[in-house]
Amino acid sequence: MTTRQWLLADSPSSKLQANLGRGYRMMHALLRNPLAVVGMVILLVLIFAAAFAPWIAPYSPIGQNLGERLLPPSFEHWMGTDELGRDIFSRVVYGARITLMIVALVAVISAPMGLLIGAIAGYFGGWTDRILMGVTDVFLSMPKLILALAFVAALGPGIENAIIAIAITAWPAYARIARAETMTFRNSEFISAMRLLGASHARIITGHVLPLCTSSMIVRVTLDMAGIILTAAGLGFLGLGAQPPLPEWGAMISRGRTFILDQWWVATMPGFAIILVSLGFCFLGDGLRDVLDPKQGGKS
Amino acid sequence: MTAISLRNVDISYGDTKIVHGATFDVAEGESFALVGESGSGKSTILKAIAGLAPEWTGDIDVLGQSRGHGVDYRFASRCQMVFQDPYGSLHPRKTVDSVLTEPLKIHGIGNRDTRVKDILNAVGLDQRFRFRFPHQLSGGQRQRVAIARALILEPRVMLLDEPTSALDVSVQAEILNLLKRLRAEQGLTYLMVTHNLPVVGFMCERMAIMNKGRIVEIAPSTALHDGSFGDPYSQSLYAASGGNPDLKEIV
Amino acid sequence: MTLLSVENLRVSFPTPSGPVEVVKGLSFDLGRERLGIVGESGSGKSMTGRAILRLIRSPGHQIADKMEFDGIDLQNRSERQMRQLRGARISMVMQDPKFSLNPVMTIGAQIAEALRVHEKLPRRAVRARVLEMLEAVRINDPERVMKLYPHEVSGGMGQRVMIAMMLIPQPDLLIADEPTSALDVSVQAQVLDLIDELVREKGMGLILISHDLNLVARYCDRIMVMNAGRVVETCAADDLHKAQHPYTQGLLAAVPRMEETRDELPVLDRSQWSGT
Amino acid sequence: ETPDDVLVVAQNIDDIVAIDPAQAYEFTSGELVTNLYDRLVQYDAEDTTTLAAGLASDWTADDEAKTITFTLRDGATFASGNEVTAEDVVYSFGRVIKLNLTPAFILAQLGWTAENVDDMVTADGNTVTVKYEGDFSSNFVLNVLASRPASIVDSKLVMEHEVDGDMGNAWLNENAAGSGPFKLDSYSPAQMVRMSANESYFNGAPEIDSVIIRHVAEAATQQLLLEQGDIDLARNLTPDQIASLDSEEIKVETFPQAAVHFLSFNQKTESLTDPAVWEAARYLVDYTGMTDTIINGQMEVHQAFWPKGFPGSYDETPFSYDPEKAKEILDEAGIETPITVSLDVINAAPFTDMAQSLQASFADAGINFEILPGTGAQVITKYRERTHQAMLLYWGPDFMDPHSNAKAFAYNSDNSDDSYAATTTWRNAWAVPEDMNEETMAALAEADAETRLEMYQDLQKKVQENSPIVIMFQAAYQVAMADNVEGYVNGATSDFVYYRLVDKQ
Amino acid sequence: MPADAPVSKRLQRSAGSIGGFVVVTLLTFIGLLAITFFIGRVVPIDPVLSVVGDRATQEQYDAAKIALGLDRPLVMQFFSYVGDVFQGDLGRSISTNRDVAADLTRVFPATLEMATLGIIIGVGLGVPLGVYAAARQGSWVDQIIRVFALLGYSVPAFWLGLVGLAVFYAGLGWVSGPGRVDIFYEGLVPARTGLMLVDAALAGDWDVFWNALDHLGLPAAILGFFSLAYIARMTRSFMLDQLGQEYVTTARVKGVPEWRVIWGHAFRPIRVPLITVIGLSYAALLEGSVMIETVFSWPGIGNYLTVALLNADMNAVLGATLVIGAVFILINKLSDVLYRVLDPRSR
Ligand SMILES: Nc1ncnc2c1ncn2[C@@H]1O[C@H](COP(=O)(O)OP(=O)(O)OP(=O)(O)O)[C@@H](O)[C@H]1O
Ligand SMILES: Nc1ncnc2c1ncn2[C@@H]1O[C@H](COP(=O)(O)OP(=O)(O)OP(=O)(O)O)[C@@H](O)[C@H]1O
Ligand SMILES: [Mg+2]
Ligand SMILES: [Mg+2]
Repeated sequence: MTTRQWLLADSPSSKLQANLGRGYRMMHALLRNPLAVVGMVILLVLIFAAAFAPWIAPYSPIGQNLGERLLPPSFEHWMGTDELGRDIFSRVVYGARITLMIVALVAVISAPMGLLIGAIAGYFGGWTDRILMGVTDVFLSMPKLILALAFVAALGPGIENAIIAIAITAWPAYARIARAETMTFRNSEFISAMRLLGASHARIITGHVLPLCTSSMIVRVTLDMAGIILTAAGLGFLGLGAQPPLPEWGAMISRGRTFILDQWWVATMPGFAIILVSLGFCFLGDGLRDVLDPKQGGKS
Repeated sequence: MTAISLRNVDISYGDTKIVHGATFDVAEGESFALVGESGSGKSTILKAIAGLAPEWTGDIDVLGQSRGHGVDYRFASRCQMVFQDPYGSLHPRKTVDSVLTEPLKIHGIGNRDTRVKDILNAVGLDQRFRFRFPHQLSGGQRQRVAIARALILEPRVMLLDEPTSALDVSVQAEILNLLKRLRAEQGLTYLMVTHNLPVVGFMCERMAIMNKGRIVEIAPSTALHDGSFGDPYSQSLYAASGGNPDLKEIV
Repeated sequence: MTLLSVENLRVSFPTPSGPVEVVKGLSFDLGRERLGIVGESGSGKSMTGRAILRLIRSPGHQIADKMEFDGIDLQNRSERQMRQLRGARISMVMQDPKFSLNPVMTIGAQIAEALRVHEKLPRRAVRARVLEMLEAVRINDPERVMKLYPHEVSGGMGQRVMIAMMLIPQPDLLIADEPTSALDVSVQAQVLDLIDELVREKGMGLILISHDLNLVARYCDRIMVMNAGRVVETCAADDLHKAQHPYTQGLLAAVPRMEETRDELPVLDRSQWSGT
Repeated sequence: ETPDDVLVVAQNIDDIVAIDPAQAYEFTSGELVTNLYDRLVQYDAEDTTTLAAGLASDWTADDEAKTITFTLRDGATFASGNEVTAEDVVYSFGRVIKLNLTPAFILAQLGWTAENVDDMVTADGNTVTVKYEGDFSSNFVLNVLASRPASIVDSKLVMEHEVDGDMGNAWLNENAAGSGPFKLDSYSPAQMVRMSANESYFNGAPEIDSVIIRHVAEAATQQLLLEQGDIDLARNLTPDQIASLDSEEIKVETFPQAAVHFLSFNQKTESLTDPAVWEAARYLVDYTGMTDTIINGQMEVHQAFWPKGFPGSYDETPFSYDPEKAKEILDEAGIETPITVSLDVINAAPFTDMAQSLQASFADAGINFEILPGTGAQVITKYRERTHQAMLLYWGPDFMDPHSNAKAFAYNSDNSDDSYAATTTWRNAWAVPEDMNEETMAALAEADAETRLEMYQDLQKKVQENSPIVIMFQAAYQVAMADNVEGYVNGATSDFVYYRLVDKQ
Repeated sequence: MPADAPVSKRLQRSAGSIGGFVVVTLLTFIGLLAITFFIGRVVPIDPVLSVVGDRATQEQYDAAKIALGLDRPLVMQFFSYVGDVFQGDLGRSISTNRDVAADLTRVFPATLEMATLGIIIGVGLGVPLGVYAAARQGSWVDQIIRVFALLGYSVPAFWLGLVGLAVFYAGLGWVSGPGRVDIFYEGLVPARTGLMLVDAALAGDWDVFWNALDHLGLPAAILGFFSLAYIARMTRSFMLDQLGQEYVTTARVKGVPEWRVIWGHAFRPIRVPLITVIGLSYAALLEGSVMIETVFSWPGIGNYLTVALLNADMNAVLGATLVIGAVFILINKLSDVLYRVLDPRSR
């Protein structure tokens, strides 16, 4: 029996096989979706760049050489150099690490936070719901970038604080989604059945409600990653993101924007990096939606 | 001893009262049917007994113990329920195995592997279904899983809410046979909701006929043979359900 | 005279493990008569109905050696030409009224639309026809119901609305897919009587899809029993209880009776057939 | 294309908080005040380095009696048409002191208080007598009276708009009541300022009919506008933008500025207290590397606190980038490296670039900076609380007298936490040696102009040699403008920006 | 609610729901204020310094601090602020020295105008594109629309703004540059609504009108692109959902022409969720145009808020947040109302 057959077995013989089989089927479906594949390739490149930055980057990301500033793209400097004579390509490569960190941390902080709050609100309903959603609405109705700005200002500069700030602004949307989703099945019979079996609320929420919300959450988070990268870039643009000389893409654009007319590459290269990675996430998210969430995406 | 006893039970959702003064007893080991039109409050009564419809007044006793208004942990091992919709009553992301082990985990019961195997045998599901997800099962198979889930805690009373109405006749027959066999083997008490009178004839000893939230009549299932119902509503239900000489000859 | 003639109809859907045929080489002829299609759930009844209208949805695919309606070759008609046929000459009562009616259009508008796409009629006349049709399907107070939205009517009313909508352009062939499953037993009879009347008076052809053997037996001339995409048996309605095929017999026997005395209901031995 | 009689300027003006001369303390508001108001004596557009007659046609100083008597010019009128009178002068000075808003301290140096100001400044016909208290020369006093808060406002007009005893403060923040070469047509914050020529200006009406200053925050946008000919003057271009301007129709003018840029070490940070660290730091700045590149044209190397080109400046630049020497110094003193400290910097070009350059060059000698960029307000907040470690900042004199900077860089009589002083020394917790404190005060009191300047040079030398303040650069200001713009004058501070002589051919 | 319920009871209920709505909205507002307020107070920027500048003496500093009321406990400050707000007093801005309310009536219309044109562009193009993509699911047109829409998610706004200016203004000269109108048109028409287009039209000054439109075009188009991205994407996904429904087949069975199936049947039910989507992206445009405002020197609320925040100008920050929050809540409620009008199921 080939691995493929084992994975696709109609009657798996263990939990592991069942779950792997499910994963395999999804992967398979994902791989047949051209956009999703493009997205995955982009993200793999990002991860690769982040992991092997020191080997890929031809120069140090922070090594200045004032004599070679603002050089246009050339064979030595693929993306040119910036105002301090640093190699932009190397900075973009190292910047992948920061971007990846932002993306990962925000996903780790705000998605679970929103998920939990939304699930609790949707599951219990009544006053719990009203209070939690009230808080969510308050956060939601605040201008996002401003909220992030305020938090960064309050916490002090630095990429970690920027990440926390973005995470704080990102959760309410997830809470809304998780709540809406929870509401659709809070009265469903499998939840009633669990209650009748004596399961506690905590057990039902963590064991039964959350797993059902996660797939649409994963889709949403992937799609939002573009927005998160852009928010981080926006903080950088307004000067409150990463501390110099960290090669954060948004800060790079921000610094390069005064050169946009004459040394276009300084702002444009990191701009392309942002667009590419954001697109990668979007493509993947779109593909994931088709795979994980067929009720939303039609049956393609 | 009575397994289930309702005295003057009124049930409401918010402002609207759905069930008015329901009173009946189900003896231990008996199979009792609740029949009536759609929307007459049959499921609501089951939910009240199970603790899923907490707004009620009156007395409900199960196995001699009076019921509280919510779901309760110990009650779980005495009384279980099977729902109408086999597609909605299983968690779409859980394998059969985890559906069946979870109640055991909740109640801290050991020896799970054997128990799951046994219960799958009991409901007539092959072991190869054990690690499938619900979408890999047919409606009948799902309903078997739901029944297995209800039985795994070895309850003595089962509440069955239209367990076969979503299934087609051939599968319905299988499930009905299974339920009947299980009752015989394990000495279970059934309280079963249905709107299908022939099913009552097959499964139950007695029935309560409901109309617009009230029990209009309690009759033995032998009444189905001759249509000897007292209440006019019961009679019309009987007639419309094919208890009608014209239709009989076809089958 | 044959109204519809189908030969070797196949409907397939692609799945991760290759295409799956859900209708496997179906052939039948239909005159101006009443044909019942029975079979368990998933046996391909609805797909057959849709295939006749060429409405199998996109990943799905249908082919047939021949599909002719009243001398018209359905297979080679363009989508536009098919549209002229649909509704006007062949129409189909969809299975589940809950999902088959547009939730944000009034019932009156939906029925009127069916008429309007095929006939140019003044507003008043349309309205009159709609009212008339609603009355015909035994809806009380049609004036009010016309203004209601699908969620405001019960499942049974929805089914009658669906029937009205499909009958209003006076088609030559009506495919009725479980038209009365949500109806109370008593209303069921009335509605089917209405359809019956049309068949008799106007010579309409009827394909009645159901899994209720009793019902089909009562209202049809001929019965086609399907299992797993294939016809297992065709017989005259009156001879249903004499059906030869074990599958048909199994289906018949599995229905509990009012004066049930059996301890166990006979079940289908599925191993005898391929499929589910 | 802009019309011939209108000058359109693109500038970032969102720093403006107040335009009332008694409150205005920002760069841009200083420019407005200069163009809208006059003072008794003032530096004027024709020569921004000599004190000239303003609303006073002449004056006599009596150093003994600590009194200066001014005679007002005849026929000077406010934009409202009211004549400028001695009472307006008395009112204006008293108003600043009584309102006691930020710039009030400049006038308060003269020993004026809300209680005594009415006695210290008195009117008599068309003369005004100004008395002062304190050990300083009348030259210093004249410089103070040429400063921004000493602008003369139209007392009648202002009093008409007084609300709740605010002496017209609220009204003057939206309007102007001066006698300057321009009158204010409209001002909307962070949007635009419109001024039109005062035809009856005593020194001759401006060449141009009106000036429109438009708020454009983005430098790149300013450049675009200028290149498209939609503006005549771009005020906030970066050196690199300036370098890349190649249009035939655009010219660039450079104006030396009085502001000095420095790196300072907070003495509350243990690792930064050793004078060897201070000295090493002076060799770790890549002075010319920066002035040749990132701040090319925007700053030049200058290592003393009083700017070059002004009397009393000390123009020696003994230090240059020499990491080896710095390491030697640190080794000799037995300083343990690496030292890691934070470096606060205003989050804008070119400061962040400068900070990164410092970061790189200091790292050579084992001094590691962690750069903390912040908004101006944020950095200042920290600075005032003395919670920073290293700081990259600049200082512009409040008025054009060396004392203004000597007090900030060479004087700190009480270094305790609760005796706040807005000086570079106190804010870096540097307890200035007693002899320097004394010398600063002595210089202030010195009557002989020549000796006085020598004393200031000596002070500068001392600060240059041994202080936790590394003065690196003196600013210059580059303004790009359409080729046909002539006569734009930009003096050493924002108080000296004049549109009066601008002409477009 | 049954139609035959006693009138008094119905009135009572709707009164209850209006009351409930007011209470909830009020609480949301106060929550909004509280969060903004407390964030503002922990920001390590000293508002007093923003007022008095960095050279002020200790006495001036102390006097200003008392004048601003910053010497009182935080909670007291908050309550007196909320008290003032309820009396319609948003306080004075530190950074512009004017009443916040006056500032807001100046800056908010600027943003409103830009965002409104943006959303019109976004809806006008996004909805048809989304519908078209869904109708052609899987075709190359669909793929192109999808990629185009996803680009809108991925491009940094400020970058696009700068590039747009460089290309369309500096390069091609197709549009006017930054700012709301050419400098010489500024102040020509009386500010009645604050919306330049409307004011110009009211004054009958069509030169100003066209000039303002010329200035508005590019930034609004860029904002429009971002909302288009979201709207087209959501439209496509909603449409796919509907096109998969049985009733669409029903319509086809009736012989309804394809365009009618799409616009007359499938599109109808999605109007409701679309309105929510549009409302949300409108709100997002209103609050999220900071970058575009910066690049285009647009004197809008985003810019105002940012500058205020960076100066710890809390009255201005709170006032602006309040306005944006109010708009958000308003849009939310409005889409609720439209929801009720358009979706019979919610009545
Ligand atoms: N959660 C609920 N909230 C309010 N009303 C409810 C709720 N659930 C059920 N009802 C109402 O209670 C009445 C009785 O419902 P119930 O489900 O008990 O009917 P039933 O007899 O089981 O009908 P069916 O045969 O259709 O299942 C119905 O009118 C229904 O609309
Ligand atoms: N889009 C699809 N992709 C794959 N298989 C499908 C699809 N649609 C329908 N099928 C399969 O086609 C088969 C026939 O379906 P059909 O709807 O014709 O059954 P039916 O006989 O009408 O059943 P019921 O009585 O439940 O209505 C079923 O097995 C179903 O699973
Ligand atoms: Mg029920
Ligand atoms: Mg079907």
